[in-house]
Amino acid sequence: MNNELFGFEINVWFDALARVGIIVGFMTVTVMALIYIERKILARFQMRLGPTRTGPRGTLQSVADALKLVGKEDLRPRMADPWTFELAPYVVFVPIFLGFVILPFLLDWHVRILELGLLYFVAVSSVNIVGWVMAGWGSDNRYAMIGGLRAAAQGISYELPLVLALLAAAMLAGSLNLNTIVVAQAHIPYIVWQPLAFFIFFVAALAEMNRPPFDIPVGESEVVGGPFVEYSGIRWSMFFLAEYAALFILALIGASVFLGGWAWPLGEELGRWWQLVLVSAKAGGLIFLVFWVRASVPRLRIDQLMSYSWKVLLPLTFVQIVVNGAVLVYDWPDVVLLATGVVGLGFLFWVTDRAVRRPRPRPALVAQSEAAR
Amino acid sequence: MRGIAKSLLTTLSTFTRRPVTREYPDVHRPIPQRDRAFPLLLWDTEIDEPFCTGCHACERACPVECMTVLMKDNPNHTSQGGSSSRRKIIDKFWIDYARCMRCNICVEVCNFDAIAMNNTWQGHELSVYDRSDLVMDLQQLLAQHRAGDIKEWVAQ
Amino acid sequence: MTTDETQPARATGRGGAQPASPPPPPSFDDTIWPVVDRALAGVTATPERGSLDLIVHVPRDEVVAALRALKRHADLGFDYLRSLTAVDNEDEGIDVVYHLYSTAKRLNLTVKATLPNNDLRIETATGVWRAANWLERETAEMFGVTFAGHPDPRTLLLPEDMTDTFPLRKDHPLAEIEVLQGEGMGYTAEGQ
Amino acid sequence: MAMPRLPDQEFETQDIMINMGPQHPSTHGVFRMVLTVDGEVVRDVVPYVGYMHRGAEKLCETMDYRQGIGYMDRTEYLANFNAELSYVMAVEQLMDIQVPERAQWIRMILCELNRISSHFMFTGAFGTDVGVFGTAFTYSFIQREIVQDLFEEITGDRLMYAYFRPGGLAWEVTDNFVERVREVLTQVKQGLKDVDGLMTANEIFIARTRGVGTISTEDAIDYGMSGPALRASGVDLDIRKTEPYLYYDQVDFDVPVGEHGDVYDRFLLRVEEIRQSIRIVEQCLERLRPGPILPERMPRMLRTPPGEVYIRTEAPRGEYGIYLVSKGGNRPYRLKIRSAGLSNLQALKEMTVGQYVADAVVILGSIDIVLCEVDR
Amino acid sequence: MEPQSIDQLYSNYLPVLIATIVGFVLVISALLGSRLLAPFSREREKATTYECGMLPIRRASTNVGVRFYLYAILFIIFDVEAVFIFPWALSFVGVGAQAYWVMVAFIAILGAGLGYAWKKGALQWR
Repeated sequence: MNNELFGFEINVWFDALARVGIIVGFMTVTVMALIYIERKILARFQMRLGPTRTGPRGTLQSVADALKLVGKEDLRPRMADPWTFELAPYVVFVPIFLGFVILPFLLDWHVRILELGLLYFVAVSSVNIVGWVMAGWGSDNRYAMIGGLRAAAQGISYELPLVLALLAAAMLAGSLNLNTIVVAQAHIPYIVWQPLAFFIFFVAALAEMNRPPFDIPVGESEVVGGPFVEYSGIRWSMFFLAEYAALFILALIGASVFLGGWAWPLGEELGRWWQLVLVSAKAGGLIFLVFWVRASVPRLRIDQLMSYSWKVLLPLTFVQIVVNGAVLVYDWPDVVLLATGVVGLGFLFWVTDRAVRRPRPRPALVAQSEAAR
Repeated sequence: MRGIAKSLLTTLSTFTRRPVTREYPDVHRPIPQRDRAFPLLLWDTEIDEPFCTGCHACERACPVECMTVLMKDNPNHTSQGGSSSRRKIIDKFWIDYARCMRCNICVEVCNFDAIAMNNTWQGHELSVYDRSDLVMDLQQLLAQHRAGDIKEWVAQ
Repeated sequence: MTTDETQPARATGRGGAQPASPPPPPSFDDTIWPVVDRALAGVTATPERGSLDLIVHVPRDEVVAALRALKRHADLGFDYLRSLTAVDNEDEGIDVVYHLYSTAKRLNLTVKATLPNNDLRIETATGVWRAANWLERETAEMFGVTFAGHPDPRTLLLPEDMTDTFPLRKDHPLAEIEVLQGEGMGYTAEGQ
Repeated sequence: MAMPRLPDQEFETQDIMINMGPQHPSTHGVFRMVLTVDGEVVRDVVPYVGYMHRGAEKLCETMDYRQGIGYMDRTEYLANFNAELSYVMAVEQLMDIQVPERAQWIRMILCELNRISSHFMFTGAFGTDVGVFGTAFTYSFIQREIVQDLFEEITGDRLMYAYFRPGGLAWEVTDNFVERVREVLTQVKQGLKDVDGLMTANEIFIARTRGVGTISTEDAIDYGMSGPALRASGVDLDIRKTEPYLYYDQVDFDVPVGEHGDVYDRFLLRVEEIRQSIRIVEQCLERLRPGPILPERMPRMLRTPPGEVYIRTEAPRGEYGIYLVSKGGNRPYRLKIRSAGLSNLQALKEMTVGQYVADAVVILGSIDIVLCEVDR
Repeated sequence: MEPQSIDQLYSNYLPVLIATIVGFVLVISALLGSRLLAPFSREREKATTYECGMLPIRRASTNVGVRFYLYAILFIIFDVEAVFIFPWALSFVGVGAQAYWVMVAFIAILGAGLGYAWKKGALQWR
């Protein structure tokens, strides 16, 4: 049994190994690039320059950081639980890394397109919550403990909207195979038919990645880094690596499932390079959005975050799934999807506004030209 | 959501603005002329000796006691055949820049206008590895004005 | 009753807006003293003309009663404790000084109680204003005044074990300044 | 098989003590509070201050009046002009010095600009507290920097100005002072728009701040709070209005007062105060006339007659009071600094207990403490 | 979906196995690299827990009041539900309207459960 890689027939083991090897290199470079890009973009949002010192325009900053982290002392607190503390980086990193296996980079380049790709992704990626809890509990640190518990609560709560929002899109394609989903959007991406699901996916993805405004587990101003407050050096960088790898994976999944991956808008008969451009533009746009949101919004509080997931997002995903089912079963026109999506999104925004602007009026500032004497 | 949208637009508008960062070692901040860095002694170029007579006025007025002043008889005084009208002159002068709080009082109490805080020299780039390196002696305190590196600005 | 009593004194602070008024006559009719006097019935209070505010001297045993009366009095209503501190008058004992303010009537008043050096005890004012809590803790640690009945008599600014010396007393010396120059720098070795 | 018997307490949850500070990113200096936390809810909070205590009062008692000015800067390093003002006003009051009109107007301009820069420091740090990654901070600091640059041009120092003197000012302002101030004001207005747009209407920001850390009017007064923290609770106590000093009675400005006493009100109030300060400065600029900046006859050595005075001014954080006791001579016999931060901080427990851990940080930020001022 | 041969499955999921191994190897090699390059000290002070500069008072791992266990229970319920929905979502079009309404009923029951939990205050984070 043989497989084909770049036109060469090779053994399936070597094929798999080679592809995973390419992914390793790709991931490392991407993560470093993402860190650099994030710093630059955030800096521009804040009218700063960002890294400028290392290499031309600071491009080697990530390399320098990585070298520094490798050279840093790797400390383990005396009171920490050795096994959980030492194993947590693996449990955080490996599941994220596994997510790379199913990514549909291009039409004909991917590690493997699994028939149950989306399910596989969902199953694998949620494991890393365990790693966060392990890191939090194992450190024997109160901040880490609180951060780990928060990570667990947040992770499980946003897992459901994320999964169901992806499922809503997969229903339309009738497949969990990511390539099939991309091909199904050859002309119109699902973001058009499923704006609500896309929004929910985006929000839930932010929460899964512990990105602002959902960076509660790692909230710098409260729990000082959360679960990995006790980690240093290379062990800490594993969390960082996982975080940015997750950012990339989720952006690519979002780009594939809702934005049409390498296909839309020019159809699928494209050269490899055009596909590359399209897929990077879409994933890059999502990543930029993540950075943009990071620069603009404050952090939610844990109870608000949980309420938002359970009381707002989750019921709406159910509604979306039911509507999708009805449309598919009774062959209603697709416009119904768009309409319900827009209505649902409007409802979601309205609920959010209502929840925030509670009945109480906006505090009026009593201006007095002459203070009562 | 409207508020979040407003936030996003605000950040987007600043995204397009020019960064305010100055790349420090390459680009220096323009220092206002009045910037009082650290106290320095002035050099009387006409007679070629310091203005300071070592009268201890600044030493007494210094709130943080960062100065040490010692005076001596001026060998250049007219009575000794020299050209100076100063009977006494500064012998030793130390200022601990690490302790100086830049309050300008020494300048205000000086009767001879011998000390100034308006230099444009190294005043804000004084990083050293040893705190005792920040203790300046007479030669170091005089060197800047002697070399003409100080832009004059006298308060009042 | 308005802020009239502060007017003549404040004018000088306003710098040139009005000529400085001559020192006020030793009568207290134009101040809030009559009202304060009535409020402090039963307390031996001595008024004094302060620079801005009226100062009332109260015996230390009656201080809290007086403060409470001042807070409760309808025409005064000193519900706001601006500041609470002490002054070490060396041989004459330690004054505990309360600066009061009335948010409703916009009045100021200074209340003073003198404690003899051999018995630095005074009743706590935390029952009157909760604001007194930390201020009394600070005064206690800085001057060694004991506020009887204070709910939380720990040190505030000073280390917890620093209870034997009282920094703001006049007999407490300043620390020596560490010298990195002059003789310390080898002046003598250089020779003169 | 019988279940193994567990001790009764085995499943009892315990409150954990979280120690925040002195080295914590959001305690605004070296402040320490120990939170007793049940899950995520704060059950008790014990604040510890004093890490920055340097004995400024004692130091000032050992040095003459002019030397003390520099120490005032260091007690309140975000509102130095306000701190200096209280101090020099106390000395002027005791010595009965009349300050020339021009000096007073300049003092007012500088104090209000200082209020602007201080409130910008608040918006920046507070933005970080609620979790805006750095954006609020840089927005605010850019504005603060602009004001700071102006101060440096005038006084010669970026932070520790030591510019006010009993009787007036140390030296005349720069020639282009008026134009520069106007320029700074235009920039600040733009910056305020940014900060406002970033935070004020943001739903997440509102969700995090509204109804959090509420303190009632009575409690706020009872705790001796002052400044914006007090006014947010609905007390219109602003010393600039109630006991005008400088020429505050000659300019037109509003005192914003909150209604709910929560964190959101405190934030809005400070933003509004920036606007009012801009208004005051604009009026001051119009009334600034050439003239002397020190009285004609100033003694070379400042000596006060015996007496005592309690001067209070409205600093950005609240009432900055100087209680100055003189027994004659050239140095204060007793100098007490009434710090707004210390009194405001007392109410922390009242505001925090029953809130979430994340709120504790926001509440602390909303008080806007300066630890150097609290500890002196 | 046509049934896959075992060989195909094997070929498809082999990279998953390899990626797992490679992932672990990556972390291990990074840790080894740091072991070689980074300094190590035996200083005990360094190994104290970070408590903002104060010495930790007690062990942190006490019985913390975890307030979200109700969420965790709900999560398990709903996650199982999601697992049920997955195969349904892919095949109900072929089965027809009946399958659709069955699943609507299923979701409705769960929705009612969520509503009940909401009303009972299980969604309150205290």
